Amino acid sequence: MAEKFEELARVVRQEEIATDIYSLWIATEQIAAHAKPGQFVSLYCNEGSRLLPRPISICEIDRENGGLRLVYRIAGEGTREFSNLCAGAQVKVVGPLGNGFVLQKKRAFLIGGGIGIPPMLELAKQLDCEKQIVLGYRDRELFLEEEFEAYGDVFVATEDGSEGTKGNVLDAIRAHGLHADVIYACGPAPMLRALKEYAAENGIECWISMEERMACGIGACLACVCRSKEKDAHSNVKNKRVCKEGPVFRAEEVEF
Amino acid sequence: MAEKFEELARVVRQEEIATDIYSLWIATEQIAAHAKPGQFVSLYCNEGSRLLPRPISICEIDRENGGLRLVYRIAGEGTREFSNLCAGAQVKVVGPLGNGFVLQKKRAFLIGGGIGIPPMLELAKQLDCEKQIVLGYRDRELFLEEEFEAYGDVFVATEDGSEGTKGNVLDAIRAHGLHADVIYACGPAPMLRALKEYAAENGIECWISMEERMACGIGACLACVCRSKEKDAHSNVKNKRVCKEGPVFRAEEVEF
Amino acid sequence: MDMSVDLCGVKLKNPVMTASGTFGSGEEYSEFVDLNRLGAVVTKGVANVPWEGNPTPRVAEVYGGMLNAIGLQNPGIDLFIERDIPFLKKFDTKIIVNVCGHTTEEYVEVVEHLSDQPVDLLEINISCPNVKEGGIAFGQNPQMVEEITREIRRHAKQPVIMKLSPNVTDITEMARAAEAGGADALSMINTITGMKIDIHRRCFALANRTGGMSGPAVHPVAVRMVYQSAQAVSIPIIGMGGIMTAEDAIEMILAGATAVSVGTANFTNPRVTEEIIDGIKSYMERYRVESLKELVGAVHER
Amino acid sequence: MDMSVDLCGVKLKNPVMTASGTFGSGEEYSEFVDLNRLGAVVTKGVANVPWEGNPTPRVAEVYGGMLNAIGLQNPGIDLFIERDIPFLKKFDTKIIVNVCGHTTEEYVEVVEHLSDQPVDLLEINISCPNVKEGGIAFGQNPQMVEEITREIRRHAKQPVIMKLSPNVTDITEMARAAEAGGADALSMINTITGMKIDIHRRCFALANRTGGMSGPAVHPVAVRMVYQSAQAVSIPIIGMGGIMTAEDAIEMILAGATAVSVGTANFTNPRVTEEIIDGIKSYMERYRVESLKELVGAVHER
Repeated sequence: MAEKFEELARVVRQEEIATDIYSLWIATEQIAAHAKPGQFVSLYCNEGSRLLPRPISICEIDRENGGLRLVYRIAGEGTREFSNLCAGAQVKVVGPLGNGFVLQKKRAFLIGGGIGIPPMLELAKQLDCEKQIVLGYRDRELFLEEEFEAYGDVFVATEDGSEGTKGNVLDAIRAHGLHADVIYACGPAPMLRALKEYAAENGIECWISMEERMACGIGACLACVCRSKEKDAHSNVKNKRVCKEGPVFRAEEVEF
Repeated sequence: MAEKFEELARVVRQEEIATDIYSLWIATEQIAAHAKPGQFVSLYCNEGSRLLPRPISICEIDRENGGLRLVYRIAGEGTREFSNLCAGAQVKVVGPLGNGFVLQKKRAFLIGGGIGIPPMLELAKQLDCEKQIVLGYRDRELFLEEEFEAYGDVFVATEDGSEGTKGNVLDAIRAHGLHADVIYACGPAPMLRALKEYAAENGIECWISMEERMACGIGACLACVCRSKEKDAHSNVKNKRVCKEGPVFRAEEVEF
Repeated sequence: MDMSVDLCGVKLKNPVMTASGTFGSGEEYSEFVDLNRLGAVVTKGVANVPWEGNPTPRVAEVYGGMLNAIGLQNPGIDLFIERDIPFLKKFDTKIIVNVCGHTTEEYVEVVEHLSDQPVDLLEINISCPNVKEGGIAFGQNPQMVEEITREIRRHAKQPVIMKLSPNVTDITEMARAAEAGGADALSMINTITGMKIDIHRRCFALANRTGGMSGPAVHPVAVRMVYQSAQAVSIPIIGMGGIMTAEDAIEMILAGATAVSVGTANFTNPRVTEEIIDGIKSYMERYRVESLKELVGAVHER
Repeated sequence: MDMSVDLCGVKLKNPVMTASGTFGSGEEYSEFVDLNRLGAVVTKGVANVPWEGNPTPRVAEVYGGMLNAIGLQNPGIDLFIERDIPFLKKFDTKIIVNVCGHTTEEYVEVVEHLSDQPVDLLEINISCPNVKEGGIAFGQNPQMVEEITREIRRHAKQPVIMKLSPNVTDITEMARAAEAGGADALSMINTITGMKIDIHRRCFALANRTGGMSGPAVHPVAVRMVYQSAQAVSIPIIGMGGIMTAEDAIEMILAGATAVSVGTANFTNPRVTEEIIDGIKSYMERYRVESLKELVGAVHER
């Protein structure tokens, strides 16, 4: 069993990198040392009216300094609270959580959509293969995209066509005539659904990172399940825990 | 009707002046300018799990600078939150609330017991008469007592006899053979009860500041009533609102 | 953009009212809030004669809420008519008088006293958990709810809102009973019975032992009951229970409330009613809602 | 100083247990908590066959609490006996298995499967608000509570704890019915039915529309119901509902609970159960309480 740690992490720095999207570096004792790309952490609010942790994907890992970078969007009052954390502040964090991506040496698509982009950055850093990085945004207000350039060829799609290919990530793949042998993806359900179909049609291995409302974050409460094609060994029904068996699944093993 | 103000006050400074007893200076726009001795303010928590304001008596008023001094004891999580307020922080405050003391020019006892001592300080400053200030503490850990010395003769009683007269404020009055024509008092109910009786026996005018659990703090919710001897004009029953008709009452008009 | 709502033929300029017992008759809060802006002021409950209420402590704070056991202290209907109604008449808002009693006769007596008064609606409190007779005893039994509603309806000159208790197994049973008795509208929820114990003194925090819980802690229960009741009856519902923000008010309206009452939030922020009105307006602007009525009960499946 | 309590003849080393459904079968939390320190582990509800539970979203946060509508997803009693009980047997704590079903027969089937298992007590969930059949339907009618209790009691080899719903007009009626049916103990409260609406999408926050509310928001209701029930029955009560701190646990015990279960607080702080045990110990030291049993029901008038 992968070890999990509960820590009071120190905020190293935080900045807003796009409208309502924040980049937060925290210093941890143990979590960074054990984290893998595709895993997430639970961040806890200080405000007592908000009791549940917020699952936030890991964007970058600085093992040497125990640093974790979390890039998240303000989606409610909890993430708004986090966005006010200043350097030196403390924040309770539990992690690393979930399974993370399995790194392979195949020509890869790294595909992120919206706030699904951040976890692909650490993956891009750690993957040792030919990487084509496809990022989908709503509009020209891009974020993180320059940071990916060091790790592979970056292709951008925007919904409004104001930057890169107009359309979604698959439109960008087709427009540039890209090909790969494995897909790693994180993003909204419609994007993942389209990629699952694309991968099946093209016979490509496809790994997707799922999202679901969570409570405990560690596999105990059964809140964040997704439907699975086969009966899951732990649940004994066709449900898998996103926080424990996931968040990364083989596209063909989950139904959504 | 006395005007009330809702403000986001700035914390000027705060210090712990005895175990769990804090002295907090806040800068207000309007409240200090309108406050009178014996009135109180409602202080609001930032933490969302605590919804009700805390009524805190006014210890000193600095009209020129809009300053208010609040001296309070940590009695729960709300006051503990206040005790962590640092210079520059903001705190929501509504006031001034309640009636305050009626200042008279008679030889006076100013009597404070425990956390009932602070409101007597501003009264001591503003009262223009011969003042005998009698302060009751639990033990030798006195607070504010030196600050009273500029305004009158100060007599101390401690429950354990470690400082001043052993016993309560009436023991101190008797030990020193003190006499006065009017009593202003704030403190625990047993002390007020004893003073009411003492005043009646000696035919002295006696004003006491009452305490009761409050919700709204402005007279709307009828939580903080005390029993009155006569039917109250507002309530139409034998109940008076501590936050509105009080907190200062003639001892003989209330029953407790 | 139209924020007005129709409540039993009475047009409120907006759906925001005050919850009975938290706002007196408006005088104290008029120092913080422009009463002219409110959809209606719902007064503290008034009985046929003055009531002294319960011993103190009458309130205690709990996590995300409070308990109260005021015990319906009130000055009686005569002084109320002489003083409180004339005060409220000075403002351009609707007046809803909350009525309490120990017996059907006492409720009827108050309602009859109010028949010639400039009062827009009556809210009948059959759900106070803090008095020994009357109050909640009426509100937990559907037969009694129906009978008392019918009797009050028979004597009332103004539309009658029955205020229901959440301390029941099935709120829809009570809602249907009130509707069957002729209620013109329902309001819900009154407080949920709770208790707090001082662990250091090992005693009850309230002199009354139990008290009624209010505040954001009860909001999800209120939303659920408003939704269930809106599915069960066709008369309008006034939603209340832990509304702290415009978002909370809109949630209640989407669940099926025609109007909302704001209670405990006044204690946390004396200007909150006006802020909620402004917030609802912003929401309507943001989502281009022409009329507030479009939002009533507009919740749908995911 | 003695923190132990006797629950139906089973000696718990301290009164702190886990609330069913929040702690799985302990495996996940064993990374944060030393299960050997707990008075007991109460497992997630288990049925005669695997249940898939409800669609997602299954949880939503509310002010000072949360709503859940998991729908009692569970792996079924066979895998549970094969995997979960052996896991728990590795620890020096008591094992309480929570049992759910759609029908009396299903409950009985699980209870019979457990009869030869190393299980200390059974907790029977007749109060889940999130399943269509069984669950709460049993828990809101005193006749049904009594009957199902009697039937389960007849088949059970371990002491039977009946877990009651707070979504009732009178909790003491249900408590008395369970006692009359032969329950060895009661646990309360299960969750209070609530609803949350997403005002931006104007849809229900939960796929199930309603969910069970838990967390500190419900604590005063739980304390009240434990107190009322402790006055009404003579069997022990396990108190739960929003216990976040040792102070909350002590409040519940003073109200009349022999033991307490900690639920939602685990989500806020995975180590909370141990912290509560430590906090109770500190309280007992501070007030020189020789035996925890002295505190049970020790609340008194002011």
